[in-house]
Amino acid sequence: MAIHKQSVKEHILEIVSDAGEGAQKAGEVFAKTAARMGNGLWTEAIIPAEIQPPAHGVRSSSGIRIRFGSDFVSNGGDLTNLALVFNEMSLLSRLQIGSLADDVIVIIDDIWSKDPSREIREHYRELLDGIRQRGGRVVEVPLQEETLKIVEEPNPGKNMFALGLLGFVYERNQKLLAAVVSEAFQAKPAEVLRSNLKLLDAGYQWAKVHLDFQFEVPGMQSRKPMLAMNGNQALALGSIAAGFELCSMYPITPATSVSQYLAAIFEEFGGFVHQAEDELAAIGVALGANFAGKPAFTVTSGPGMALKTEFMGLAVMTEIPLVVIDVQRGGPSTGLPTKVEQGDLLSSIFATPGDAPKVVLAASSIGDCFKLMQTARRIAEDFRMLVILLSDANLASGVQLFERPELMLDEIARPMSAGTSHKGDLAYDWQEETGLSKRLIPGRSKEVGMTSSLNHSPAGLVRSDTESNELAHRMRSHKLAALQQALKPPALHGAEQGELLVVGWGSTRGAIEEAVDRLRAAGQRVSSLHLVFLNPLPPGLKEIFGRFKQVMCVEINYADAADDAFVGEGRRYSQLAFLLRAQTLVDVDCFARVCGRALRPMEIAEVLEKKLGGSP
Amino acid sequence: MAIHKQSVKEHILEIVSDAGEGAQKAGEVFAKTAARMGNGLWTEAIIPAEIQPPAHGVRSSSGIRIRFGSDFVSNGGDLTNLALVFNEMSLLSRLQIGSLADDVIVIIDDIWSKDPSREIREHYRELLDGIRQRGGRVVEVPLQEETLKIVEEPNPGKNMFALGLLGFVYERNQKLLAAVVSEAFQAKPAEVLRSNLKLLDAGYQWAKVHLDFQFEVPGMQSRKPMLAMNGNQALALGSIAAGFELCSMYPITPATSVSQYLAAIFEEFGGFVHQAEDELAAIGVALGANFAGKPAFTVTSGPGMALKTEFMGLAVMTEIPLVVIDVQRGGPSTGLPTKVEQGDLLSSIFATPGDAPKVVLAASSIGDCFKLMQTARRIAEDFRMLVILLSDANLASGVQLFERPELMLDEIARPMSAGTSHKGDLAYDWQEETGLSKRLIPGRSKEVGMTSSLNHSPAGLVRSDTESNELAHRMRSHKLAALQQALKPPALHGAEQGELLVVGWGSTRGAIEEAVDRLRAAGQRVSSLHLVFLNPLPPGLKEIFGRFKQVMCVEINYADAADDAFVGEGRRYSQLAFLLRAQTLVDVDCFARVCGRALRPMEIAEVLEKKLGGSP
Amino acid sequence: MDQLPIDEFLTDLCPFEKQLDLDDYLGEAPRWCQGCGDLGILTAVQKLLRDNQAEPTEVVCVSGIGCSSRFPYYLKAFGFHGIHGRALPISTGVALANPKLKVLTVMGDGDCFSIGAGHWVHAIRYNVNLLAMVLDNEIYGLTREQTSPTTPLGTRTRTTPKGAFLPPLNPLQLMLGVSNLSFLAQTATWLPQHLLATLQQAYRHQGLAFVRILQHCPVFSPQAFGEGGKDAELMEFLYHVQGIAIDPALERFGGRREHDPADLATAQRLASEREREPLGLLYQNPDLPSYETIRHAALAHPSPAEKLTLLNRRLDRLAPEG
Amino acid sequence: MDQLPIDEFLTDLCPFEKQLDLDDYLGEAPRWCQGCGDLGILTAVQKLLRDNQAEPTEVVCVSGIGCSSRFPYYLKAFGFHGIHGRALPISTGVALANPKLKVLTVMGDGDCFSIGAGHWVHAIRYNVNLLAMVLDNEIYGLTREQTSPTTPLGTRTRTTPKGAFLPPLNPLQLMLGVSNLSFLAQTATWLPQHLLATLQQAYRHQGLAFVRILQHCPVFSPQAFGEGGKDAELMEFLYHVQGIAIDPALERFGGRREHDPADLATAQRLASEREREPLGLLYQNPDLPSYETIRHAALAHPSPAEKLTLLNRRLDRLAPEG
Ligand SMILES: Cc1ncc(C[n+]2csc(CCOP(=O)(O)OP(=O)(O)O)c2C)c(N)n1
Ligand SMILES: Cc1ncc(C[n+]2csc(CCOP(=O)(O)OP(=O)(O)O)c2C)c(N)n1
Ligand code: SF4
Ligand code: SF4
Ligand SMILES: [Mg+2]
Ligand SMILES: [Mg+2]
Repeated sequence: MAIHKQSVKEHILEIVSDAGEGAQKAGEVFAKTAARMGNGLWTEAIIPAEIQPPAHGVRSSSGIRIRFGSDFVSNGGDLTNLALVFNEMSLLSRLQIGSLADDVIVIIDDIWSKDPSREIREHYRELLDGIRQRGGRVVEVPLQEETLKIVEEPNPGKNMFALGLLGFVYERNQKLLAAVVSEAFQAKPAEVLRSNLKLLDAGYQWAKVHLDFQFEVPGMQSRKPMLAMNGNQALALGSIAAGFELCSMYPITPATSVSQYLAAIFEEFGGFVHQAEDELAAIGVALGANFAGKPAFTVTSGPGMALKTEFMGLAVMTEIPLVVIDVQRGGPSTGLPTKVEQGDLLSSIFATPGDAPKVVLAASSIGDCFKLMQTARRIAEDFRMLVILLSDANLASGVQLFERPELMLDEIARPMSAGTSHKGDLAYDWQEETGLSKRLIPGRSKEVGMTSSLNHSPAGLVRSDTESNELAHRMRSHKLAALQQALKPPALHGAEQGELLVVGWGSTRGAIEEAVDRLRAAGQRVSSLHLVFLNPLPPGLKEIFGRFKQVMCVEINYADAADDAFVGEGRRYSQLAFLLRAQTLVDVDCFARVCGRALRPMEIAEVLEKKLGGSP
Repeated sequence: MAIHKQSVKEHILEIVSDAGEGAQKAGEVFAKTAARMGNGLWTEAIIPAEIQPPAHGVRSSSGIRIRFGSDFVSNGGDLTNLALVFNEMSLLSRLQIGSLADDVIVIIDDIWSKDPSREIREHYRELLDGIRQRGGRVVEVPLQEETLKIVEEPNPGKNMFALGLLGFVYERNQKLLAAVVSEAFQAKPAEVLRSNLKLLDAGYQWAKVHLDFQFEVPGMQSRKPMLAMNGNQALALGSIAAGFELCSMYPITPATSVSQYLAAIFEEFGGFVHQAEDELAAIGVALGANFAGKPAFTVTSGPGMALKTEFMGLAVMTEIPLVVIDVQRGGPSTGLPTKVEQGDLLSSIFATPGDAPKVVLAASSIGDCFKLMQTARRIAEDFRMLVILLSDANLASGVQLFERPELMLDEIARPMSAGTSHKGDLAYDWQEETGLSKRLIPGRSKEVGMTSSLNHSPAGLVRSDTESNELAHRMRSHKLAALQQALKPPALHGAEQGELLVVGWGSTRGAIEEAVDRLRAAGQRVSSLHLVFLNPLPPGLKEIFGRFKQVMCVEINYADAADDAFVGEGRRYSQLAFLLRAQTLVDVDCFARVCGRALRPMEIAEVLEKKLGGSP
Repeated sequence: MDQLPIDEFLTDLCPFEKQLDLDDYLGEAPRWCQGCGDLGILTAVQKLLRDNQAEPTEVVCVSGIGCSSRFPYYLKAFGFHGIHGRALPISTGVALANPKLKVLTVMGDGDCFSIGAGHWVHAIRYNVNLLAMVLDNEIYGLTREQTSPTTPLGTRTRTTPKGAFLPPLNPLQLMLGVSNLSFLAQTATWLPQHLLATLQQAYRHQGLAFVRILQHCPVFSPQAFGEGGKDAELMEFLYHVQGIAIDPALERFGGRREHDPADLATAQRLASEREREPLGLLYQNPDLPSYETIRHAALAHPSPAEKLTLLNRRLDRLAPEG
Repeated sequence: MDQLPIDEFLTDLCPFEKQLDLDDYLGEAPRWCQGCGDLGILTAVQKLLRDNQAEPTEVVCVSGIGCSSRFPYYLKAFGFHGIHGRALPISTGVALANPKLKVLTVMGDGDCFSIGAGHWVHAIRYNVNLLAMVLDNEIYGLTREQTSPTTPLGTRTRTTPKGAFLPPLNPLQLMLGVSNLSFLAQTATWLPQHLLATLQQAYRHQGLAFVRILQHCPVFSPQAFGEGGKDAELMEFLYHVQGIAIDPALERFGGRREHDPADLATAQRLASEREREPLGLLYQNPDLPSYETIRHAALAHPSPAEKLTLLNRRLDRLAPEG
């Protein structure tokens, strides 16, 4: 057969099956192989809400979405170019979500065309016709049939046949593919591995004979040392690199896996994971440990953040260093537990009753997840502050290939800021301007100290007079000012001035910058700014905003739409936009959606174009 | 003796003793008598942090501060004109707090001048000399000595002697005073009453012989029907007037007494108080009761609000009507449990992770506490929303004489919004624009309904797709917009335009308006605006602000001072100022203190004057 | 639903008694895993309601968060899928608001014994009238396999990859230590008749009827309870005239022991020695008044107009003249 | 402090052993009410630390919120006045962080049994090495007289002006139902020697030693415990060689009963029958490993450089080449 071979700079591939059929596994092997072949990479897990939902339904789909290319990949990208689906309901689920490109290539098991149920047969046909009508291409393959020639049970098994097939389509190094499969089945009996390798090869061979197209996706040129992992792994490993010794947690999606990664390896580093009875106890144990000199953090998501509110206030009041990670998910309340949202920015800053200054940081990439654990710990200890580090469901399970960070002996070995230890030292010996002070740590200090949730004097004793309450408030607030003064103004992506400035935070960075790059390439005067420090905000924002005609935030959270006819002057802004408006008095607009998925560069570009007044 | 008699429009009186000596009791009787004599009235309790702190210390003082006059009194006023103190440490505590006017009259028990301890004798002298040097007058009286002539134990007892003495000083109707004392000792043995009345008279007689000054404070002219009570009583009685049937709570200062007042009388109205095991359970029970059709509220203060955060998110998500009262106290954390602060505004609006639109109201007077319970319930039920009603420690224990509200049968009898009851009705049948819908109530509705903390469809079923998540968010948000559109622009106190607009909320109203009145009387172009609706904000603010050259918030919470040299561009604004800046983009300034006490008209006037650039 | 032969002629206001059958209690199609023990509990509850001819609009099923807490979606009744650990306070509110409603509270072991532990203890003490079920699979299911308080020592889970560190909490023993306990039973998902019989007795109980249901979870704790009841040595059925009737067919699932549910001390011993898991009624005190009964009994029932008068009278006392 | 005769010549780095005496444990002057039982507990704890020559900088006293929770201010040691109900999680963190510290946890009955109930149950199960004291006055003191879980039925308080609605929680009975319980004793504030002896034994225990202290509060619950121990009929001292020694002078405060603290079943019975309040050691299991021991035993102790190598190796596995 004549093979149409096409070289592309990147491709987005989805592999989707019913839960339990192994599409995810196949995808992980494919992604690992791509990384080894030098491709830039971003993968997203497709996870059903239930453990094992009933088979053959839209809400049962499980799988993976892989964007890989010849450049560094910073986000999940736009629409899917090729989807390998195990059945027509999996296909439907992806159509409903709108993830498939019009010219998508759909590879599907043709067994459903012969299904005993007429309903299924018709639905299958209908869906495939639809794909063709949109301009897509359908490739029907005997996935199950061929698999059954090799093994007795099709599940799992089909997934390896599918993987072999994709190996052919994307010209993967077959040996390498087999090697990665072997690694993946290391722990399984040799026999299992053998049949899987057989299936892999069968898929490849079948494709070679029956398929007439191939894509070449060359690897990156520069080959700096790289790592591939997801954001939760990065938080876990980053916590070790930062010298943490205790992770105190209560399980909650999508945060739990941070602690699970740690549980498997932390002890060899001298650290451990404590699963508490609830989120209040989890943060309480972390706070108590930090108080007594062991670097500890807690990790949770929205509902858990809500439960930690009172303890966060205690951390602020007692000036015990504490890092709290919030892997954000869809809210409010239980909301969308497995989906992404950037909905906890304002609650992170303002949840605690009274005035409770704290630091809020947000990771904007997998690499940030790793690195910011060190930043967070240093600030927490040097400033005796609560630091909330925001990540989200997108980063949590998105695997990215990123530059390998250099480890620093100083950080991994950093003892908890030794505190002070002279007799007579005070528990809160605030520096007059900065509010900074050194701690007294039990068992290390020569002086005892009193730590209190009540308003207190520098000696830690209860005081209820106006002066001491005003002093303590000012000292806690000045620490934020001191930190802000130490921060650099944020760097712009794009030119230093122009028509439109896009401001973002968190996991949207890659998509925003890609959209900006596209528009700039098309001649538009747009730049972007991505904030890692959300509280305090970095200095210079008002000045920067002044260099652009318009400023607009792009976020994955709720805002009343600008063109919502029903909403009057009380328009509710997206969370960062609200903050920036209050702080800079600039009329910051916003584009925000609670879409439960990553924003696509494409949709951002479209919004920006509209804001700019059409194409240039 | 020639008696110097002076007629004054108002006076501020303090009676302060060690805890347990009965100054508070004496003050309450005095205040009640004043009210009966037609005086406008505002009293503040002086409460030590411990139950029975060690005697004779600054932190042991207990007592009352009474502002009474010939006009309606809206706040605690400025400095104290006359202080009757039982010992020199009580006096010192008031000096430290800065509450005494320079020309204060101090009436003090002279027994300390003869104390065996030289230290005490000297301290006593020193303090009294200090008072005289400031321009004050000292009147030493044999409080304990005279008391012991009548009873064997001076405590309590001195307090009634002191009351009698004050009866003379303020020309109180002696019969009336005796009658109010009799009411106060109703429950006690007749003998106790008898000796107290004897002491009262003795005090009066002693004064008549030994004192050479009297003040006349005439009553008000207009005699509309009035009530005297504190804010927590008003909340309790207001809840009955609003038709509530359940108060579910966990004790916390200064909120507990709302439920204590109710506990004593609620059952006769068919309602009851449920003391739960913690704040989470307290709100959970209230939510469950509202869900099942019984109007319920919960009441707490800062730390309790923190603990209710997750449940408040659930209320928003499930659209179960719920009223939460927050009687604010000093924060953060345990903070200043018995002192006032307006520190929970931003946490009330933003604490819940994700987007959780809710209504936030604040009472600005004791009358508001009564009335807003009805407002809160109506909004909660008609809009299916969470309504947070803010009060504070000042209102909680401040007794005011205010116009008696008219009770409405409609409100007291209002059944929980009946909901819908046709077969096939949906749990969330949102109106397209307003987001409003009718509830299905178990046991009343003909159709079952599903209520879920997960994102849900109009039928209440779990949905995780983009469209349904965006729809549900929009519907919840539109309810706020719908409410905002129904609100009137707030009325100005003072002229409709001018140089400076002061914006406030909560218990500072009286003091702000009094300050504004003084400045206006002096020719300054200043007005004020007091917000009851904080979320949504009422319409028209930007337009109103535009009519003034400067806008400034006055609040009892933390802000970096405008002249704080250390703080750079990241100045942290007071809570309302922050909100108004974000919403209106007007450069709203702020004067805010965490002083743990009511702001005085005097200090506000001073700040405003400075802002206006000196006196006119 | 099997329709009565005259149904099609009648409006909703039908004066004839309409027999409710199983179909009337079917909610959404369950989305639990194949073989999940929760399915059997759902069936049992549907039968229970059918047998008692409970009107779905008068039944409120409240849950927390977890696999088990998806229960209300699958039952046709008023459902409230709440937040993790807080099903009992919500249920208490419902029962206090309207004692006529039948409240079913469904929780997981993590939900009730871990994050909900404080409410658990106090709900038992309050003794509100509701039927509380813990679907105990000795694991966190929905979050995919972390230890719960009932996870056996040494069990490998994702947060304890080298094995759980602590001996499990014994929920029966603990509950038998809470004052004002009024009803406690244990049953299991692989014993449908026993499960139904236990729920029947709990349903009839006035006060808080607590039923711990040993729940087979083939995905994350397949080995629990002797692989879901396969080991008869591990179980023991309690029998008594006041207890749960035991079908002779049950004998292959466990031993038998006579136990008087009025005997708290023996119940405590049985629970704490834990030689075998006791199945059946451990304790019942039919005489304890339930909390909402106590509270409602003290209430006056004034008419709105009377309320107005009463309140005005209260205000009079606060008037200066008063 | 009585100074050694050579103190004035020595620096802080003194090689001589310095005897710590009572003054070394005095914090701020206590601000409790006159006659408050908490005062006696403070004295007992100060003696306890003196007797054990505990270095104040190595003692951490953690509390919640309440009258009782003001304790840390009055003791010279590291103090942590936390938030209501959460003293146990904070204490657990301290003990996990540095097992060499001596952790004293002070709670009120509301603090521990009501809002802190979930942590209470789980702390006992975790069995962290700390000495936990509940100062139980059967009332909410600091907030001025609301019912606590241990308030007797019918007691008038400000939230129950017509009397408490429920029988009180029996904390001993409940704790005896928690698995992994390692030490449980009860004593009272009007029995200073017994109080001290009990704390001594608790102090020596490895694991969580829980002591409930019946606390006289003359202001809000003067009638509790037979007016603070005046009724000998209400109390019973437990004695045993392994238990708390009983001074013969105590006989006027209550009866005597032999009780082996290894015997859980009898302890349960004693606690639940509650004919008399048992004073002394109810249960002790000296063999249970404490949680921090278990956790720390599993830890490697790599040097920083080794950590770096190990972490680099972990990263290698995530490198595409790896
Ligand atoms: C406040 C909060 N914390 C944590 C979670 C995450 N979470 C959901 S279910 C669950 C535990 C599930 O275990 P279990 O209660 O035993 O129920 P099962 O799934 O086994 O039926 C957890 C920790 C949550 N949703 N909310
Ligand atoms: C979260 C929170 N809820 C409520 C309170 C108010 N509060 C302070 S102490 C206390 C109870 C005190 O009773 P108890 O624990 O028995 O201690 P006691 O004062 O009797 O020693 C309460 C409810 C609080 N400070 N924080
Ligand atoms: S994971 Fe276990 S408990 Fe959850 S649905 Fe599946 S089988 Fe049932
Ligand atoms: S109120 Fe009671 S417990 Fe509190 S200090 Fe006074 S006597 Fe002690
Ligand atoms: Mg479970
Ligand atoms: Mg107490």
